[in-house]
Amino acid sequence: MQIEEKFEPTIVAFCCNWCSYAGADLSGTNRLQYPANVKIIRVPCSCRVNPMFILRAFQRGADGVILCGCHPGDCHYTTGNYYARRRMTLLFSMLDFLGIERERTRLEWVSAAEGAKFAATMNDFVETVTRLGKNRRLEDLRCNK
Amino acid sequence: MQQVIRDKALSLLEAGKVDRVLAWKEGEFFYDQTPHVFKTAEEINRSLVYNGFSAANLSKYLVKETLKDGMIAVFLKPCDTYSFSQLLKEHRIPREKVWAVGIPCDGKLDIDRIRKAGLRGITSIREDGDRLSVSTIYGEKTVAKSDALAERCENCKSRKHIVYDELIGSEGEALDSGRFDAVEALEKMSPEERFAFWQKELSRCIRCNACRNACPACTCEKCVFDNPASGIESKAPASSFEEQNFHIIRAFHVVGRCTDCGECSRVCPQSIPLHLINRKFIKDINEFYGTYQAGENPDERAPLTNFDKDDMEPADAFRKGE
Amino acid sequence: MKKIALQNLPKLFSAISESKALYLPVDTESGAEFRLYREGDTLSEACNTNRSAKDFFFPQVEDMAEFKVEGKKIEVLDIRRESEEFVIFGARACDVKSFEILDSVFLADPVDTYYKNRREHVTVISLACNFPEETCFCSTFGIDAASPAGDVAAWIIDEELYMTALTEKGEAFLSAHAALLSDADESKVDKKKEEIAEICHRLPLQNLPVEHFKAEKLMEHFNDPKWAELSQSCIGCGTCTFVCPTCQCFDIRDFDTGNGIQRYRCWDSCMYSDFTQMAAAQPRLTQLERFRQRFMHKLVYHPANHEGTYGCVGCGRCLAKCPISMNIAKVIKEIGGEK
Amino acid sequence: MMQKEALLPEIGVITDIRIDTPDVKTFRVVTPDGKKPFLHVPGQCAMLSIPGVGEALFSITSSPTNTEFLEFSIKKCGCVTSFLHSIEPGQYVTIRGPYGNGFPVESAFLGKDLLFVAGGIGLAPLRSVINYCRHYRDKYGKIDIVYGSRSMQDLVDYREIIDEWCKEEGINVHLTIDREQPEWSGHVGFVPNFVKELGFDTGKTAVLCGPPIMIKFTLAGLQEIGFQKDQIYTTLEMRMKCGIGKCGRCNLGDKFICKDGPVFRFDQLEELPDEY
Repeated sequence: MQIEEKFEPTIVAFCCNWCSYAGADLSGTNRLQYPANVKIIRVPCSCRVNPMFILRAFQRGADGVILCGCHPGDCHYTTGNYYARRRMTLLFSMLDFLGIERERTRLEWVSAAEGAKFAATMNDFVETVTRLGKNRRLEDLRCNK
Repeated sequence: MQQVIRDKALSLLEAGKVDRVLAWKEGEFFYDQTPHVFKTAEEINRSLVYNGFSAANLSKYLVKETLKDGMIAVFLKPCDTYSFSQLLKEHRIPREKVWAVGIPCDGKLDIDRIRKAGLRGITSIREDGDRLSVSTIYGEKTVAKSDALAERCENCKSRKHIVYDELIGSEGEALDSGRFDAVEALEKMSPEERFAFWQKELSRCIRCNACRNACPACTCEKCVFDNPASGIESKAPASSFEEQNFHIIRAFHVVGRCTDCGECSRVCPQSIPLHLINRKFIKDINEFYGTYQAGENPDERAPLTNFDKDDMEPADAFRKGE
Repeated sequence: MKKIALQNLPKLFSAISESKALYLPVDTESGAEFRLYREGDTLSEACNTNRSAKDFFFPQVEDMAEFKVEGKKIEVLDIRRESEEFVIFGARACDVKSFEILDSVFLADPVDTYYKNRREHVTVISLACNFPEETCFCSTFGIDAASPAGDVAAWIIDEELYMTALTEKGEAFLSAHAALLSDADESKVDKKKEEIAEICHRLPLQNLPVEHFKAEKLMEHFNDPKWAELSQSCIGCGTCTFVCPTCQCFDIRDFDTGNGIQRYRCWDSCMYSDFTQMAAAQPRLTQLERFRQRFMHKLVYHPANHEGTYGCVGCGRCLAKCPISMNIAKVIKEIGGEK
Repeated sequence: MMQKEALLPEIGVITDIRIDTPDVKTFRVVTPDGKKPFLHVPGQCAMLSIPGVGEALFSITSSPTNTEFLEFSIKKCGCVTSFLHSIEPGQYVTIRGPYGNGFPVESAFLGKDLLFVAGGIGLAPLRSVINYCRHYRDKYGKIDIVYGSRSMQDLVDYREIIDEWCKEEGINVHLTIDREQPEWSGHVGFVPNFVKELGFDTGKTAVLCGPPIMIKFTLAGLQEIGFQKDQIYTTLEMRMKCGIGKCGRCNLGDKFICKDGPVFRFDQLEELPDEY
């Protein structure tokens, strides 16, 4: 008999160095649990994230990609997250247009003080993506061997 | 109209106002015109053409041509002036080196649509009012002009010339086109259907780069897809991901700069409706951040180099669609 | 000579596809394309498919080898597999001729085994062109649209398909499906050939002047001042090279899959600026040189190396597909021609 | 079992890396069981690759008379070469070859007085043929070597030149550098002028290799002092992917540099487009 393995998604979280990355740190020091599926990539600002980063993450096996930045108005570089918000809004909408499940992408604002929010967001996102199953629509078969 | 344009080109050249004239050159058949830089009156009288198949948008050639010495005259259809204006805005063309002549356009024809109507061996085409008389190896046929119109012209967004030095004919108006209808139809589908649709379309891509190289907004000196150091340079559609990646990123790079001139779909040898991807971005921008037409207003900030503190969140954008 | 009623073709197709993979041109929304036969598919009447038939032997992307890298050590894995037997049904005379040109490159010593592997496992059923297009100029290169080469040549006449074997493989093919075929005489086919020849005679581009493209005139043609004018509006895309049945340039690249390196080859185009780009130099700096290379290669260099066989078969795909309608027919007429 | 595929490479191991100049290193390559990967003719090339980084063509700098290993002198220049410069001995690479025609050492060169003119890394392909001629000394006449570089530090194989070539009878080595240096007592000046100053006997067969500008002026200089084009050889380089005349990029007229070259005589080159 074959035992069905529980699907464990791979989640890539791009975290702004000044807030969400510290938020992730805080959730760790506060011993708040969030799944190990989340791989954090630290970026200097949410605005640093190029649409290509998101696509590449999917290509390389991510099942969901989340971008975390400072709350609007709190950007370390004053306006970076405003630009990031526009870009991601358009990109996510385009991915949806091409038929890629919209739940696989997310943008969240997490400050350095919001350790709990970080953990909660990640828990929720992992759960959502687990429900969706493996990313099949934006995968690169060559990377699956 | 062809004679009027020839005369205009000749007079500009003879008066010494310009040194070269950028227009369309006659081909072997009626429909296969090549963009060409005319340097002599003799050349203009022999082979400058303007008719229903003078479809190529000439504005991108100005980027290269204005690097050379001297003035160049260019003939621009209404939609071409949007591209021209956008290129001026991006400082890709020095305005003082170009003499832009606006010319009227009542829609360009698509030879593929005529072929699809079952006409083979087309050797010449004559425009007779709203009908086309087509000579083929297998006899004479007629086609309604409206059945041969290019998609972008069926859904023409504007007959207005944005920038010009002089205008031939009278000024048109921006039109209320149904250009977003096809995008809306896709939006109404389920994600599964949309995915299947794009798989079918994009899997035909042969990565010939015609869309990129013809696009008046794609004027980077070195494209990210040609740069090995970018890490995403892949020359071939080696996997379905590569196809998606190329077209998403290419469209994203021209967000807010794409004037919806439709060259990408016109030149695609595999007839992929690439304009739908660009139009989706345009439609989203209009809905999320207010109506914006690239190329229309040289002083306006582009949507991606601008922001509003109360912009919507990606999640709200999805909700809005429902 | 054998024949089969067109209405019975589906039976023949099913019979072929039982033992071998069958590919045939099928009409799609975007034009005719070769594809694997599925129940219900019908043979397209289009003169040409969008993509050429070179894909069968020289696909756009092909994996060549894999490498396992561990520290300083590397292991090479040969991933070649014997190709399955397959049938191409309905290739036109020009495409069939292109196989010969590709052979002269890929089967020349040292043999390209990736190509040879597929080439050896194919049976080609060619189909005469009943309705040549205005873009066709195969007769320029001595190709007869009415008598295509291949293993079996076929003609559609009235409501019947006539077939004759040209090779042993072709004989085997016809005898394997003998139950569905009946004997036929050649008179109708001869008449059809005349008909097609008459149409070809009326084609606007038939018999372009190519005789002067000789090795002796290599430098003369190379230095022709007309190249500048011809190439000036070329946008440097790869459309002509990718739809061309004889363009065979390729690139070899590595892809890091995350658990090994995949070495693949893919079509490349001499029209691209990075084609000859080296770390320290670029011998073909402008589009003029790249444009000239493509046509010089087809019209002068290739024949100089292959007993006068031109690297073009006159299928007309580039005429129909070029974004700016600059093409080999215009080049032939301009370079060294009477104009 | 399928037929052997020319494009499938073999494994090579880098056993020794010698630093020649600030930007040139010489790599010694053997098979994993310590043998020489293949036999070659002076002037031929081989494809070296690091999977994931790229593949590139290099001329073999060791002489065919060396039975133990192959050597490649490589200047740090692009992607593959930069990676090669970063590795340590013991690194595996992939290797395939040999490719190209090589120098006519067993035909046109026999019995001739030879003049080698090299600039910078251009010595790499010539080192193979020079050492071959030294090995079969009695087959060839007098040997003259003119070699120049930007500076003393940029002279590739300096030790071998001083310790071996200079001391051998019948070999005249003429070194030059572009700009004066305090520790340099030899000639200063560019190679083409130096060749003209030295004024060689026009009965010699000349071989040029170096940057295009050096080749151009040295060729003119040699012709000025009476050399004919059919006495002068050079070796070309061009971007290559396959090495066997199929991928199309090193096509030059009706020739493929990888197959019909890289060694050409100047009277042959005259009949080819100058896209190299």
